[in-house]
Amino acid sequence: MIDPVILFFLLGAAAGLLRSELRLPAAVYELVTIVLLLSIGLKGGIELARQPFGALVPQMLAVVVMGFALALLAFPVLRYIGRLKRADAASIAAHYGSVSVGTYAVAVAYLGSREVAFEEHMPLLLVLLEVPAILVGIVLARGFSRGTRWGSVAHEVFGGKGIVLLMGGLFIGWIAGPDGLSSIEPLFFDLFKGILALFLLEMGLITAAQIGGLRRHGLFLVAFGIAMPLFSGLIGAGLGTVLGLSLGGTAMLATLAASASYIAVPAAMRMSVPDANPTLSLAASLGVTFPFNVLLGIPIYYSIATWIHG
Amino acid sequence: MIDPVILFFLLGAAAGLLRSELRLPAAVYELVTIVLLLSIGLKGGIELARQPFGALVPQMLAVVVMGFALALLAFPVLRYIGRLKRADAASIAAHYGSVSVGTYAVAVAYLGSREVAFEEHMPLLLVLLEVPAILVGIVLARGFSRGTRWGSVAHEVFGGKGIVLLMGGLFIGWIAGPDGLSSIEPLFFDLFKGILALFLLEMGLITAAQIGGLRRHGLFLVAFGIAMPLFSGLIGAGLGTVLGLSLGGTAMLATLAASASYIAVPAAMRMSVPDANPTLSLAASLGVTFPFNVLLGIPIYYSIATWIHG
Amino acid sequence: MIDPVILFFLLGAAAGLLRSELRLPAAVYELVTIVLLLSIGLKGGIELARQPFGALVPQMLAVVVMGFALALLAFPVLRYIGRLKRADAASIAAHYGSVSVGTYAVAVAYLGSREVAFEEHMPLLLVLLEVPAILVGIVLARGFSRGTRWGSVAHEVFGGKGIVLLMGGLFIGWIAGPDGLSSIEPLFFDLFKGILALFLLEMGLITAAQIGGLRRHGLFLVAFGIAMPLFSGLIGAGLGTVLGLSLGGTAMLATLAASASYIAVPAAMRMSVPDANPTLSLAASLGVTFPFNVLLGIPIYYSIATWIHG
Amino acid sequence: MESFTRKLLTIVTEAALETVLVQDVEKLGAHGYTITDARGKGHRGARSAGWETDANIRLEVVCDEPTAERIAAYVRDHYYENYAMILFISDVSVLRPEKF
Amino acid sequence: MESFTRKLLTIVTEAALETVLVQDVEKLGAHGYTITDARGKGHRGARSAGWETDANIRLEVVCDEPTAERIAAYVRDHYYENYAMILFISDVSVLRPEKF
Amino acid sequence: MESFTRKLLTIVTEAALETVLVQDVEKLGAHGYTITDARGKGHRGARSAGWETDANIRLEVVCDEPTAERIAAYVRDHYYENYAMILFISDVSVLRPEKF
Ligand SMILES: Nc1ncnc2c1ncn2[C@@H]1O[C@H](COP(=O)(O)O)[C@@H](O)[C@H]1O
Ligand SMILES: Nc1ncnc2c1ncn2[C@@H]1O[C@H](COP(=O)(O)O)[C@@H](O)[C@H]1O
Ligand SMILES: Nc1ncnc2c1ncn2[C@@H]1O[C@H](COP(=O)(O)O)[C@@H](O)[C@H]1O
Ligand code: NA
Ligand code: NA
Ligand code: NA
Repeated sequence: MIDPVILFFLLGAAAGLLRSELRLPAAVYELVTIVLLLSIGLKGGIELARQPFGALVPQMLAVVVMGFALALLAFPVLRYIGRLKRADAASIAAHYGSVSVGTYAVAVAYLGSREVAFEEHMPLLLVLLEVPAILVGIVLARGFSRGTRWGSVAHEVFGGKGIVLLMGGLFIGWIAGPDGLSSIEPLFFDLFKGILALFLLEMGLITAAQIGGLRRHGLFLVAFGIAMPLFSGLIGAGLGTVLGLSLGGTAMLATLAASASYIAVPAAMRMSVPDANPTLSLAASLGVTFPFNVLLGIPIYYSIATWIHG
Repeated sequence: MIDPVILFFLLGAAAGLLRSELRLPAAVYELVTIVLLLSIGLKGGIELARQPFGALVPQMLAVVVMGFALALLAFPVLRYIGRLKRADAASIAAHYGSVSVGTYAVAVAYLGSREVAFEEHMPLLLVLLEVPAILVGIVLARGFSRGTRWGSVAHEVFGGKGIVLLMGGLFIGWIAGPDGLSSIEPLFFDLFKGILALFLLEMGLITAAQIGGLRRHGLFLVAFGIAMPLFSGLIGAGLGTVLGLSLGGTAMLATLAASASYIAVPAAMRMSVPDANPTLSLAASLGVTFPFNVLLGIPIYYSIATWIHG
Repeated sequence: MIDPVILFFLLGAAAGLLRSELRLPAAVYELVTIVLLLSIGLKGGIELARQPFGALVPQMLAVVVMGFALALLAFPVLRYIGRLKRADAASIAAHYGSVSVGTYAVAVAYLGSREVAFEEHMPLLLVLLEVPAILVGIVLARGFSRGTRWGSVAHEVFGGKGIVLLMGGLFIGWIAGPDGLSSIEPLFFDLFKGILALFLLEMGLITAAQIGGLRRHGLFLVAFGIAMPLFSGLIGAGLGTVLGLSLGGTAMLATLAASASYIAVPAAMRMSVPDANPTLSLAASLGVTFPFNVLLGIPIYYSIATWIHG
Repeated sequence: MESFTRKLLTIVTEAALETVLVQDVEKLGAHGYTITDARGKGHRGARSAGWETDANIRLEVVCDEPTAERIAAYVRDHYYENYAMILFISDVSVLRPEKF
Repeated sequence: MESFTRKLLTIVTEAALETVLVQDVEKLGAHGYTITDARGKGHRGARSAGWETDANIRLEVVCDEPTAERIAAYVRDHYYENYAMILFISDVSVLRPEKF
Repeated sequence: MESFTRKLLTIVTEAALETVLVQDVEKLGAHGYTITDARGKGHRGARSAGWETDANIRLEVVCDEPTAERIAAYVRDHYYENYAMILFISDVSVLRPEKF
């Protein structure tokens, strides 16, 4: 049965496509995003408190390598099959090598309502996956030489809202542990799915607004926006199995791999690869891949994980 | 005993009348409104999932007729007794033929704290009642001929935040059913009365700001703003009884009939009957009828319903 | 063990000091503040419903005297040891004679997680303590004669958001009593600590932004910002014991005495003592005393109270 | 640095007009517009932006003189009578005349 | 299209002044005003609008020249010394001179 | 009341540029700036401020003519090609010339 949070996404998308007057104020979108990021970080941090950190290092390294690899694999497809400008191909590759916290949250809801457990330290991998693709994107667009100000790139990336709140949540969860957090559970855990519903309502509206960009830039982006996550999902599922993750964890890593960024990477690309057209990358990542993943992708990655694990 | 949410309304009104510095940011007002509209829709949708839709059709038709009738009855009073301009009379009539979601929410709280059950599909009737009076208002103001762009009127009405969120909530509740929604209950149901309290705090502030309009436009509006809802409440209670509604449902339909719009109708009138003075209609519907209904009306309609049912 | 809400404060401060892009929209800060103020008021009001008001009058008077006294004691220190301008000394004295609701909320969380009970009518004393220091500040800065418009001062003070919402909450809690409020508990009580966490995240960001003011104006403010609350805390603990408060109540009154205002007083001083430099007072009260109290002060005041009571 | 003179047309009006007004100015030849949320007071009373019905917007269009005149005339004829609205025009210099 | 010259007076200052400032400008003869929320930086440091104490407003008044001068002089005498504030005046043309 | 002529430079651009742009204008000699949040439409399409990536800012600087020219030239060279942006300059009179 379809999860109600998905219905909120469809409601937002329908309202957007039918040009209704419905808008969420930017401040509401921010509040909802902040609470989601903190919740996800806290959940992950609690788990970190439970196990030796050292045991996670191999997973962490593998996942970082995957982030580099996915961006590097996407680039030639975009550049030579899609015939995109170098900057655009690099920027889109960075989006797809990185991850989407919104998609992750929907996968949490999906597995939750099926009562499938997964390794709760996933948010740590989520944070790690945000970064490598950004570096790949910048290097692909501008090479190593052209005086990239890496200091300000690092500041841009690590100072962004997404990473600060996820990392902050992880730390707080880690230090406070499950008992310490019980007093803030009502806001950050009990309301999680309700707030996710509001978030997806807004995401539906935002997604609908990207369709214009899509119409102007051809079918290639649609094809890429569906094929790339399916491919990445397979890679993620494979890696998850090799790393010995549970069924849920494997589905989760597949979803992370398949998801495309629309917060951290667009901001970083805008500053560091300004000649890339943001309309293209957002049309692909928000207009195609996000709805695809939310509506069809997550169940598919879960099936893939079940099949591999079976 | 007085419901605490009413006390929040009084607090807001007092703060407004005493010119305190208290303001709720517009974004907070929007968030609170959005959550209330979705909650109400979801509650109604769950109920729709439980019963054959066909059985509701007679009620739905009757209620639409009531919406037309109330607006048509209000118009001559406003035009000939109140001596208002044609456009103003038409616009105010439309406000009173339509409904107020805020008033409905207070009635839900009222019946809830008395543990009086009512037909949970009420929100469906609420949505249906929003529309007919708007049509009446436009036709009364401009006639059928004067090139009204009905397409854009329809877009205005059905694309407005209120109807989109109520209808969206109804659909989601209908499809997901009570079990599906349990995960989003903490936000949309458990917090309902707390959020209603914040909403009423703001409504108190807004109401207080309408008093100026009232002072400038005489006693007629005050009299109309109290007499009309009493009359409509009687009609609503009668219709509820005829339709075989329960005691709670009858009180609810009386409240709906008695309430006057301050979101959907003002927006529609502003675009379609621009020569109507919005200060007048808001002074009546927000400055008089809303506080009257919230403080005295709802208990009165409940008594009427009890008396008819007794 | 450290309370997780404190960790949110540290996260915000770290993000601010590292110049991250993290910002909370002003509307979110307002929403969070409004809910906290109402919660605190409501909690206090419930308690007022339980006991004869008359019994509290001596405490109320004593606390008002303390507010006057603390501001009067702070002034000469600021003026003659700190060599501040008359207006600045008066304004800062007013900040320290008054109270900080945010600090109070953290103390509630602190005692709560240690399961230490305290007199629940504390919020009444909190409201009372806001005012006297403001009067002292104005008189110290301008004397009695210079045509202060006391009417508009009163309006400024009693019409401010903080006092309106605290007093409003107290009244509503008083009238509705514990049973009446049960329906709005999920928002105002269950979410309290989660919302406090968001508030402290923002306070961390704000605090970090005050450090600049501090750097420009020397070490005296740092010393004062730590010594003054320790001194006031001692006075508060002593008074609490004399008034026969419980251990928790004594710790609470010490915390109130030690806390410095950053909402009501800055606004009042800006209008009534405009020649005082707000950078100075905020650097002291927000940049030094707030973090000191939240991180170290509250445990210290609790130890003092334990020691006196032991 | 060569620069060119254009007109800056500013309209302050009810937020409810936003959708139709931007359609109007585009139809009348504007190549773009900028909107900020506003509150204020005028002949139709205070509009304090506490809620949607009560909010203003401030719309700016940089354009050539004929377009500014066209928009001003249109807006005067269609909205002055029934809506809270002010409009004013000033001279600005821009670097890329073809853009406006 | 006949148009008339008026003054546009713009003040950027601390949000805390809003209530008194609008009273002042009305008392000094303005027929209306428009306010937007703002942030910024100047001689009194950065005001980044993260919370109430730290926010600016941007107040605009369209009026005739004597009124603009009156407001400017009043504001200079009463607020320049103690408040974060800038004020500037420009020429605008309007269609309804009687409104301003 | 003596008054002095200065330039008011207004830039409307993507919110993402805020941090670097204010560094630029300060480096180029501005003594202050004012920012308001905005939305709008131009050659790079609609920017409706529904979320961060989609929002505009409106940056104002009051300064002397050389500074205005310097900022305009810098901004044109560095941002016109790749960012949604407009810039315009007008004359304003101020009371305290030393401030700008
Ligand atoms: N003289 C004025 N100066 C600046 N803004 C004004 C002026 N008059 C009116 N406004 C703005 O324009 C809106 C509509 O004006 P009105 O149609 O006069 O009510 C008001 O709400 C103000 O925001
Ligand atoms: N040169 C300037 N250009 C534009 N806005 C300014 C300028 N100087 C100051 N401001 C604005 O006016 C406010 C008060 O300025 P000040 O009194 O110089 O601190 C600042 O916070 C800015 O928003
Ligand atoms: N002709 C115009 N008048 C006023 N604002 C404009 C105009 N053109 C563009 N803008 C604003 O400048 C931003 C960037 O413009 P553009 O680079 O043309 O997309 C737009 O999003 C609008 O907010
Ligand atoms: Na990915
Ligand atoms: Na009605
Ligand atoms: Na104190």
